[in-house]
Amino acid sequence: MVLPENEKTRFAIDTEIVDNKKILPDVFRIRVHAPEIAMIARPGQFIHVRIDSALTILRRPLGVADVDAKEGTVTMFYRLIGKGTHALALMKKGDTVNCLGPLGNGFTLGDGKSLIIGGGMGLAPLLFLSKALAKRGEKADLLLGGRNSDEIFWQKYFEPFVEHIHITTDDGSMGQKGFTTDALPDMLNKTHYDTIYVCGPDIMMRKIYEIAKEKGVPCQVSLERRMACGMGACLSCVVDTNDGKRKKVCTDGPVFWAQEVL
Amino acid sequence: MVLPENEKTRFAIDTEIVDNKKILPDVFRIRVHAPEIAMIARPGQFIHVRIDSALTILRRPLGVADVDAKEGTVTMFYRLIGKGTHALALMKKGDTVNCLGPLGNGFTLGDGKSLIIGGGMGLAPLLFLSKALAKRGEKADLLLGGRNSDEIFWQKYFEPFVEHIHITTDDGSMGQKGFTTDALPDMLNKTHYDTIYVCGPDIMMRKIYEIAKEKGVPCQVSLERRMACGMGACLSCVVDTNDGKRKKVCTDGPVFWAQEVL
Amino acid sequence: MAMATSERLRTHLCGIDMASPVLTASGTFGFGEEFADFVDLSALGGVVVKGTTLKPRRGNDGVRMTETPGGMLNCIGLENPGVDYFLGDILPRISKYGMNVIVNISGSTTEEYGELANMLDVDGVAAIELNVSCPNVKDGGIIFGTDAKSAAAVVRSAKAHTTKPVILKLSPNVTDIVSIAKAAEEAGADALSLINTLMGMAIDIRTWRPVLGNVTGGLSGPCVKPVALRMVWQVANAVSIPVIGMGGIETAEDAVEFFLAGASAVSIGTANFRDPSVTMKIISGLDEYLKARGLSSIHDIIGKLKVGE
Amino acid sequence: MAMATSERLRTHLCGIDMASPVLTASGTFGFGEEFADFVDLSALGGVVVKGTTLKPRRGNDGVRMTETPGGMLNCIGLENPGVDYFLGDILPRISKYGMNVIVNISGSTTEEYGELANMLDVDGVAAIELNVSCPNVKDGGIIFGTDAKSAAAVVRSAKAHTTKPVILKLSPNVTDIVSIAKAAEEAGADALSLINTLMGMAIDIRTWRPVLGNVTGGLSGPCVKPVALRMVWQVANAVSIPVIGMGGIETAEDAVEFFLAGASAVSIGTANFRDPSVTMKIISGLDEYLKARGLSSIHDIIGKLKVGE
Ligand SMILES: Cc1cc2nc3c(=O)[nH]c(=O)nc-3n(C[C@H](O)[C@H](O)[C@H](O)COP(=O)(O)OP(=O)(O)OC[C@H]3O[C@@H](n4cnc5c(N)ncnc54)[C@H](O)[C@@H]3O)c2cc1C
Ligand SMILES: Cc1cc2nc3c(=O)[nH]c(=O)nc-3n(C[C@H](O)[C@H](O)[C@H](O)COP(=O)(O)OP(=O)(O)OC[C@H]3O[C@@H](n4cnc5c(N)ncnc54)[C@H](O)[C@@H]3O)c2cc1C
Ligand SMILES: Cc1cc2nc3c(=O)[nH]c(=O)nc-3n(C[C@H](O)[C@H](O)[C@H](O)COP(=O)(O)O)c2cc1C
Ligand SMILES: Cc1cc2nc3c(=O)[nH]c(=O)nc-3n(C[C@H](O)[C@H](O)[C@H](O)COP(=O)(O)O)c2cc1C
Ligand code: FES
Ligand code: FES
Repeated sequence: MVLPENEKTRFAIDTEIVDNKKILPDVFRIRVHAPEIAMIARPGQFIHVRIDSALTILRRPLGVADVDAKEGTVTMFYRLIGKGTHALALMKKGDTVNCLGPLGNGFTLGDGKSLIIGGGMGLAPLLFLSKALAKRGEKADLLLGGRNSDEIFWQKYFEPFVEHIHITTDDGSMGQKGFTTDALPDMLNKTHYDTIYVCGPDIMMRKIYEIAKEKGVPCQVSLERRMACGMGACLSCVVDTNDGKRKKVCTDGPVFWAQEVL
Repeated sequence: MVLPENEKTRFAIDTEIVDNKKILPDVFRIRVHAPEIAMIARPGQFIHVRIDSALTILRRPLGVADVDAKEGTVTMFYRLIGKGTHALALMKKGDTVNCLGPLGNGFTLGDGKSLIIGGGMGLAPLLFLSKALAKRGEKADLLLGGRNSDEIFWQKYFEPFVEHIHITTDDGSMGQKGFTTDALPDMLNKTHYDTIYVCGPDIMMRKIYEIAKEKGVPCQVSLERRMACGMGACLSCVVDTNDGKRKKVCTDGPVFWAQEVL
Repeated sequence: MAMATSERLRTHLCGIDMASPVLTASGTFGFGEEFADFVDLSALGGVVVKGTTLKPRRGNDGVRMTETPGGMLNCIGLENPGVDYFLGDILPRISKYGMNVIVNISGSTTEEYGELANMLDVDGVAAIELNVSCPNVKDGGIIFGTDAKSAAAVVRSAKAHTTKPVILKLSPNVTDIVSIAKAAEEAGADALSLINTLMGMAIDIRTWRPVLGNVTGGLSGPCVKPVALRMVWQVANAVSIPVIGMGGIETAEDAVEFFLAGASAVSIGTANFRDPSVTMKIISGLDEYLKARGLSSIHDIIGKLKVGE
Repeated sequence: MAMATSERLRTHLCGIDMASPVLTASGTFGFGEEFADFVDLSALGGVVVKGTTLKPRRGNDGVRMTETPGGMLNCIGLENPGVDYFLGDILPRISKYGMNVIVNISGSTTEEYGELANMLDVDGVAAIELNVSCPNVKDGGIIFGTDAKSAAAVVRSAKAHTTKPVILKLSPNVTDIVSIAKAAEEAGADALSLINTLMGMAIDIRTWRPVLGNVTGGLSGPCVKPVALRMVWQVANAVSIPVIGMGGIETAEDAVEFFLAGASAVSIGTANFRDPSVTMKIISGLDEYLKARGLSSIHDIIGKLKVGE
């Protein structure tokens, strides 16, 4: 049996880089021309990027931060970590990267009022989510955290799509001093949220979930694991589920209901 | 004991590419800024080039085709063969390659009238040689061979430095039809040469040597072997000598008196 | 993507009719269905599914994969849903793809290999591959794979309990792979596959801890190709049963090296992660290689390495 | 280039005073002098010179080297001018560099190792390394390196004939490297070095011939690092004599992994071809690594890998 083209849900395509911009000293935003992917990608999904100019064997997973279905572009943000991301940062408009995607399940978009919580590069997939929620009719609130004001550049991207933006920094250089988890209880007391969406460091997601659980607000989290195939075939990326089993972050996730995996 | 800087005979330096030009569909000329090397390189020596953008472990040896001691540049010609040379061809003015050199012994410049014989990329080191011979006072003659006229682009580079240029092509599309070895006997009958310098395919060098030996003309040949270190340390590159021993092409050569190795 | 099958590539391997001599390696290609967007599964010689055990297994904890120069280390540790689930749920589901399903099995005892072989003696299973070389679990067979006698015992146990062809997968972590290969042939193995992963390790110099949850892991990818090719050549020269060669194959050219060394088929593992349709490119590249040389069959190159003179 | 020596890196290895725990691997660094333009030879822990035999050897014919993904294959085959020439001509010449000269030796019999060890028991030789693992010559010792008993016999033979420290160099092409290491320790080896090259192969698909003149060759370079590191860790945990770790080390970070795994010193081979002054960079990188962590000695990281909890 051979899958007809129109039943395909994933593509591996050579894409042209539309732009690849330094946002912070160690954070870049890249846009690639990938119409097949832009057409069908959903918030929470990711792209497995092959960076041939790096001496890498494996692809690198990056969350979809935005798509423009008309232009056929997909936007991603990445932080410089190791050789893959450093090599990607050297690539220029017009260069080619092979993109495999869209991969993963994506967020389950609920009705009612949503709170989006992100830390670090976790904000990238949440940007696409905020846009989708806004399109559905009700803008979400955003709680975003970082170490200091230098790290906080996300507001301008989120502004069109969210209602309130609440910022925390570890050192108080911007917004409320402290962690997102310090700000959360108060926000939950003030506003009724139907769903919380979180992406960030494991420890942050765990604490957010604890607070949300207490208040009875359902919570979706987006996990990160090292991934080889990205398509559910190699079992590199599993997470323990609370029923004692294991799931694949690449295909069963990266988005899970918090109670399942935290 | 530590070698003082001024006693060094070899350097490993990051060099900037001055230009990197396509000469033929599969032949490039590259110039790099390497003043330390340009200052001391002699004809017949080579550079061991590290091409970091290729996924290569080892350097690639390329003959010195010219130097400009004032500008501090070194010129090399290369044919596209495998991943190293293909990656080098993609590099642009301003990019960096690490050059290790000058390596090897170089030609022994004799007095009197010289004949230079080259095939294919063997012409590259001979270009530098022709210039040196001209500087010493007596221009050499050049016999150059190729498969067809498309392959013959060397004349304009040699013209300033040699007296007569004799061309052979396998298909007769330029110069005399046949091999350099077909043209040689006649040339040796007509002109007295004190030394013959050859660089080209092994089989050509062998035949040239046979003819030269008959006429009693001493002959230097420049050999090619796969090289790892290029500095006499790994023994990857040995050649059988006629006294039953082995020599290293990278340090004892690449230039040998033909009777020693053919 | 429907591949035009080429008569040049059609082959038989211990009785299995194969559209091409290109298989996918256990543990790297799931159950095949994961790659249906990118691969015409019926154009493959077969899909060797993930290592299957009697009971479901959770595999190893912690980080399971890390990249290395020219390769990767994994310590998945045989996570799988168990043979019952495979037979009840997965096999019926994947049968629609028209591919040869070869089941890679691991046991903790010789008897378990027999039991598994027996349970898998069903329609829809083309052959059974005995994994006696998983370096990532203590009871996953590595003991059987590094000793000729135990390897032979496992083969006999499997052969006694199934009518399917039995393939023994050899470990490269041995002094003398040829003696194990010969013992397996004598014990009745229908084919041999090699290599499994080389045992390796990586350390995080910030935390002073092993990168992998299981401390050590199995090395695969292009970096192991020279070792794999050498072993395939040694083994193919020593046995008369067919050899399935694998280890670092990324291109049709790589595959040709394995055929020349004596492999009757090749298996593709890690390369699927880089390019999910790499097997299709290898198949068409092989066909072109043969065509360009006027050869009518892949058999014209198998074992044709010229040594000497 | 004169390197500032650092007290953090000064060490002793089986009685040899070393300016740093960074050596160069046999066969990749000639006799040291070839690198004098690029390396302060006295800043190294030692230079392990090319495999030396009783009689001069011509080595293998044909192509001796080829690149592979992340590494290279070589089949030099122990070409060397013989021990007499080494003692008479080379050793006096290189003594001016003030480096520890460790002589790597190969014999075809147990007795030959003893004879060589005896001849090399002279001033200017810091230690003797027994190469029982050269995969590239039939009589070059690989038989001794793949069997615990023979390895022990070679060690005993060498120890009986020299007062110099004796290092046994282990082959990675074995099922159980730990048993060989232990046998060597018991036989009196002063240190162990590992790994030698992995046996591999490459085929030219245009000519259908092996790329290398000797058909197979030894694999080295970054691609082998995970295997080398795993073996160093296994061996260092099993013996109490010092271990010299090598295999694919290119950077100070790579070297730190080997120290954490239990190596008392490291040796640099293939990386010298890419960057002739790589050893100097590794030495200063190691010093910086220690300094950044407030550590006063390389010994503070040796064997400090944390496993478990
Ligand atoms: C589903 C998913 C979505 C992601 N989205 C983003 C994003 O939008 N923006 C962003 O900056 N980062 C994102 N990451 C993390 C990103 O994949 C890693 O930072 C990146 O792979 C590091 O590669 P490197 O070559 O620079 O680093 P190296 O250290 O050289 O990587 C070595 C290996 O470790 C793996 N690795 C290292 N760090 C991580 C990590 N945190 N997660 C998974 N694998 C890792 C790499 O894949 C590679 O195999 C995401 C990860 C996952 C799993
Ligand atoms: C002393 C010397 C001088 C040379 N000068 C020139 C020159 O001026 N211009 C030029 O075009 N070429 C020259 N060559 C040949 C050139 O080095 C090779 O063409 C080049 O290394 C091929 O590299 P690659 O990565 O493109 O090919 P690959 O096929 O990818 O190379 C793979 C391996 O084979 C080796 N190799 C392949 N072909 C050769 C060869 N002919 N000689 C030596 N090693 C080889 C490479 O070094 C490498 O290790 C010279 C060779 C030597 C030894
Ligand atoms: C992630 C991963 C999981 C693997 N799981 C198995 C397995 O379950 N059973 C098995 O026999 N081999 C397993 N292998 C080994 C491969 O089947 C193959 O033998 C090896 O990876 C070498 O081939 P390659 O270099 O093409 O990947 C696994 C390899 C990888 C990379
Ligand atoms: C060209 C070459 C020649 C070698 N010759 C010898 C030798 O004579 N004796 C020996 O014990 N090891 C020899 N080796 C093995 C190295 O000493 C070292 O063990 C191996 O290359 C692994 O280290 P590396 O990856 O850093 O190169 C040689 C390696 C290479 C690459
Ligand atoms: S990355 Fe392969 S299963 Fe998830
Ligand atoms: S290339 Fe190493 S000795 Fe010549």
